[in-house]
Amino acid sequence: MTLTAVEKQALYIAMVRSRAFEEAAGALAASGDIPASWLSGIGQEGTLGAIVQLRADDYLTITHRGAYGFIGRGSDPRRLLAELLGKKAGYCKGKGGRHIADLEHGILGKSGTVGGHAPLAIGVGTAIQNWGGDQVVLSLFGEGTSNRGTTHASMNTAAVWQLPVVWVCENNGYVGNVPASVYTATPDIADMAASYGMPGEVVDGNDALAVHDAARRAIVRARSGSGPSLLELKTYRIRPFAESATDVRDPAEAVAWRDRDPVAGLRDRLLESGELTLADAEAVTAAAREEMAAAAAYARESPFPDPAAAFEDLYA
Amino acid sequence: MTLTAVEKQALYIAMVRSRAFEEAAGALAASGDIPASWLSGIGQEGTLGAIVQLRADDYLTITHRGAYGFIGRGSDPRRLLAELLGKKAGYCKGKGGRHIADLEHGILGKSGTVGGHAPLAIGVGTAIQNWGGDQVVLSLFGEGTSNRGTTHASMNTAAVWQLPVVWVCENNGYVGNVPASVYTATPDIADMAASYGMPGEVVDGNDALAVHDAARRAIVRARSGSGPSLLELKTYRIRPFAESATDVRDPAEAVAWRDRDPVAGLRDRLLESGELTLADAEAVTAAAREEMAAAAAYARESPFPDPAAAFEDLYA
Amino acid sequence: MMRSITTAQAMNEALAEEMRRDPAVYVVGLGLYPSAGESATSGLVDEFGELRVRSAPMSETAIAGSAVGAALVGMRPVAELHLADFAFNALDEILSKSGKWRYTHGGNDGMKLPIVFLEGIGGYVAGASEHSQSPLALYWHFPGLKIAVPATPYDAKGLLKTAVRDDNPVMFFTHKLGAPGPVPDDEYVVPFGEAVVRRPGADVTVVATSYMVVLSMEAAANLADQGVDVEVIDPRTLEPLDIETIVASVVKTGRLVVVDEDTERCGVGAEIGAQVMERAFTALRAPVGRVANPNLPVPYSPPLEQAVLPSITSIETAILATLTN
Amino acid sequence: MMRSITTAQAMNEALAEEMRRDPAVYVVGLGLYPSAGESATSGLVDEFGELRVRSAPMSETAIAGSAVGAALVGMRPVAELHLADFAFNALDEILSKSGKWRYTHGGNDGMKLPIVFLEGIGGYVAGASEHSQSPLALYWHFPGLKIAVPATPYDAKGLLKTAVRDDNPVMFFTHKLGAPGPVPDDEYVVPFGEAVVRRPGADVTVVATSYMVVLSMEAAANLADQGVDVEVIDPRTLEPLDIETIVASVVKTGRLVVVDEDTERCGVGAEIGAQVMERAFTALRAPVGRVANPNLPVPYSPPLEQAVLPSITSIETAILATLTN
Ligand SMILES: Cc1ncc(C[n+]2csc(CCOP(=O)(O)OP(=O)(O)O)c2C)c(N)n1
Ligand SMILES: Cc1ncc(C[n+]2csc(CCOP(=O)(O)OP(=O)(O)O)c2C)c(N)n1
Ligand SMILES: [Mg+2]
Ligand SMILES: [Mg+2]
Repeated sequence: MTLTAVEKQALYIAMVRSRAFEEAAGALAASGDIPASWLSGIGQEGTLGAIVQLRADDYLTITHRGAYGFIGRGSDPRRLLAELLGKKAGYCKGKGGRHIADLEHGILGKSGTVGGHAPLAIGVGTAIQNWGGDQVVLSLFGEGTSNRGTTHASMNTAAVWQLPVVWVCENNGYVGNVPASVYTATPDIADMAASYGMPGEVVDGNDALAVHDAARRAIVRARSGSGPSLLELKTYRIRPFAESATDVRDPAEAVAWRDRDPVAGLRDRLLESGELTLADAEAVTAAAREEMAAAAAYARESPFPDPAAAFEDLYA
Repeated sequence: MTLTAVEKQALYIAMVRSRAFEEAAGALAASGDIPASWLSGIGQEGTLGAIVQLRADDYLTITHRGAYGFIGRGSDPRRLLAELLGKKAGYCKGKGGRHIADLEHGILGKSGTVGGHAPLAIGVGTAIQNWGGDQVVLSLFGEGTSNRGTTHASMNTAAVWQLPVVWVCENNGYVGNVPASVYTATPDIADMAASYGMPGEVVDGNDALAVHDAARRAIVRARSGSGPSLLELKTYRIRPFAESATDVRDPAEAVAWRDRDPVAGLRDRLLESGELTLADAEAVTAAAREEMAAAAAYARESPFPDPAAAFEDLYA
Repeated sequence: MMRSITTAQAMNEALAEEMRRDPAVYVVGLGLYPSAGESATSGLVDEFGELRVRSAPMSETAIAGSAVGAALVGMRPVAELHLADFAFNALDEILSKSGKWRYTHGGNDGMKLPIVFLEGIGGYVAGASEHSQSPLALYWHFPGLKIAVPATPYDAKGLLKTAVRDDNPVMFFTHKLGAPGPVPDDEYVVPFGEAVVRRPGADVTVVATSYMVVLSMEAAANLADQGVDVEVIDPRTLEPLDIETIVASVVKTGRLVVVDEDTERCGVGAEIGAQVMERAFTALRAPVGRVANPNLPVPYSPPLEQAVLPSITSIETAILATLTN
Repeated sequence: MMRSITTAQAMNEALAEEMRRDPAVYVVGLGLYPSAGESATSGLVDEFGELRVRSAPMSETAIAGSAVGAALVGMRPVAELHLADFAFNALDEILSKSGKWRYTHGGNDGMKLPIVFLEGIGGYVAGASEHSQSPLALYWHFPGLKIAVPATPYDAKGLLKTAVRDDNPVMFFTHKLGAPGPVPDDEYVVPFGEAVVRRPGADVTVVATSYMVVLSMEAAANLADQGVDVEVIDPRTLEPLDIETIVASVVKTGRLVVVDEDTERCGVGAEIGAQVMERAFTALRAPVGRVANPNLPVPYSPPLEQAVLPSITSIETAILATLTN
């Protein structure tokens, strides 16, 4: 199934908005407005190829990195940035910071432990199955996170119960400054799928259309009740592990991967095929930057919560 | 490499002694001498094909089931049974019960949580590697236990570090009364090996010679520094999950598996090949029964620990 | 009508009733079918099917974590973790993904986590160090969890129904021991945060939960023969804790002993003692007594286990000590 | 000679010295090389190589559990778990496979578990609920672990060397905050179980560990201006606890406040309060004050975090409250 021009444009817009959001967040981290740090997803926006095709009633579990999950699902950048700045108007009233939930858009919160989301994903799959619904849950994780026991136990359970989960490993080759060869024994995380008798596929994660295509198959499979799949997106994190961290990776790597920038890559292909004009491309970027600048201003001007709010929200 | 007649006889003797131990322990459980219960390994003695070829300085991590690990390594049945009866003369002075350690024979203790041993095994492998030794650690686990995150994280780590660990999954098809299809998505646990780029092999677990052969290859590999392997022994537990538990499995299954009894199976083959005489076989069985009866008597007559001993042994 | 049934039967009834009442309620745990022998989940699969009585792979992490995910999207899971000892494998899921999750996310969009975690506790059965623990303080220490510790089949049923209906994660602990007891035929619930005075008395207040109530009642009966009048209070839930009832009793008796099967350090006795000191300092005529495991793993051998876990004798001794102080 | 160095540098020195002294000592943890920035393990790989400075796959379970296995066969592992929040994934390994293992096995054949678990603790850095915890009571509650909680680079170095040489599992907690401090060039160790009186005083005893010592010293200085003479005691290790020094102080002052960054319920304050009550009931002239996290996850936003975690002001208020009581 090929995408229509409109669908491709929508995907491109999501990627550009995500990139612009990341840049705004990075700037707010650099200026000290974000009291903690920011873990940039720049370079990994190809994952949006999978995310944008979720239905409004589908679910997504995110990782610690980037904001494309939120942007792709339709979350409000103003409330996202307000949360990162610890403001009352944030999605979690300032209590969560990077730990953001947007239940309205099917994003159930962020675990502080990486790999904490996988067991939650099978719970969402359980609910869908019990209701007899045809939603899916897309569950992201890093290749380092594949090491954790939660990943294994959750994939196994999803396979045994034939849950509508699409597992998406974003393999950016590093845990912090440590290269993958130091913590995974095989080059492909997709190999894990064999343990659970489910399809496993390696995809060029920087080719958003390739990601879209592979994810479509996995989503169709999950939606039709045929069970989980595992996609591994090979990609690269352009920024340091966190904005506050020092990068000791070989800079030549980043240079090479910049040439394969997923956002620019899709733009060039759409320009070439005529599905996007240069003027449109520029307008999209300008609009996204403006939107995110406004969101940043909103977040900065927004008030901090009252200290008394610290004593609310523990119990429902 | 084929086994000499003497080696085969030694293996057979270990299996017979193990079976006799199990029968003695089962009787002590039935009579109430064991204050808790006993998890019988009857039917799974084929695993001794792997265990008996360990060197005196190798290590073994056991499971919650059976005693063949101890018997195969040379532990004293009297102290084993004394421990199961909570007596002072036991390997753990009565503090452990089924949780037995015999450091002298390279058995480091028993975890109350299944799957608790796998991380310990990679620690032992770490030590061997750091010392530059050529020992191996053989690590047993059930197929149900393969579900746990510890199993995955430990196998992955062993593979990344190329540790001298031989993983041996005893697949007896059940977790309690629940058949494997309810908790594992593929029929073969050996498939997990692919995730870690290590060899994985399915073996007839009731054929002790086949187990010996497969384990030999894995042990040689580990000893030579080439890293871990995974063996899956297909077998069956003849007794209920625990002596205190009710068995709701189809009795026809046990009947079929009894025909494939690993102890009788090896005996018949050795009789056929002339490597064992009927008289020898009978003598071996009689001696084992006598040994275990004496051990049971020793354990029963042995004193309980003084209550004051409860306050010792917390810290070294 | 009253019948005498076991705690497991009482819980089984509670689960069946709640599952009939609300289709969002389901049970997930290890080896839930086919089962032999009586447990809180026995037979439920026959009425409710395999989707609502989910036999899970052998991973406490998956069982507890999946409950969180399902709760977040509107289900009401009951996660059967078997023994508290095994649940150590799921503490990130229970402590951080359940207890702290709502607060962390500021209650986003009315977030709720209606989960019941079932855990068996207790020793006295030669279970040794990893099948005998009662780690109540572990859970009470962390924020966001409610904690039910029934001592009778009646309370087990009534509190479990309340737990299932609560919109927050509830740790539900049941002891391996305990006698059958009267349970009405008619439906009822037991609210959280309401202690029961199991035995009124004037001389010393004893606070105990779960199986410790049984031992404390026996100790109190023995001491009554010696003319010591013990009041035994069973809080039934630790979180919320009915501290008012406890404080009122201590104001009356001036003396308090907390009996707890868990290890003593940073335990239930320390906390209840601290709260009582904060609220009724001048009423206390003796230091708060603590009867608990003296910070040891539970040993296997029966004479050792008896030496480590609270006993009728050690409770009596502690009560008498507060009187001579 | 003294230099002023950070806690991370002090720990780095301790590890290097101990690794030189004893080839059985090795470090294992997540992402130990290549690293950027200063940590307790920085640069060790250059001197000791990749076998003794093991970069592990991303599993706290594997890191902690492998340390147990290696310790059982004669190694002396230092397991770097990064943050206490992440170590929830390894609690079965730490609580049951380390703390209880020796006792469970009756000390079989002289079994020893010389392991150091390094965990970062503490808030005040907008880390939110899962990067800010200080779960000291969690570990103190369970048997068999020793617990070091240094407040200064000096103690961090000296206690870490003692920890590495101890034949038992030691939980070693260091706070995210803390200033550089003087550390001698010459080798030294700090023994376990010896409290330090950070500031002598006659009116109230304050017990604090780790970063809470810093805040308590400031509170004490402020109150000194108001004529309140506060004694600040830093136990340095919770297990073993130097209760004698604390009790002697309370016998002198009659008043005790325990300052603890961890959640209050079943916390360090409850335990120290209970022990003091048991040993010096008549000396106590006011209820033991507890300054701690009021049983909430640590919120992200700085004003909220300030409201939840102990502050100089909240410590002063608690001290004054014990005086008016
Ligand atoms: C259980 C746990 N251990 C460690 C950490 C610290 N940590 C945060 S992100 C991260 C790296 C994860 O690597 P990967 O899954 O490859 O994701 P990436 O950062 O590369 O996107 C680590 C180790 C954590 N948050 N949780
Ligand atoms: C973490 C944990 N969960 C549950 C249990 C209870 N339990 C003891 S043995 C066992 C079955 C394990 O199945 P398997 O690994 O197949 O071994 P088998 O009993 O079949 O030999 C279970 C679930 C446990 N001991 N530890
Ligand atoms: Mg990565
Ligand atoms: Mg099995």
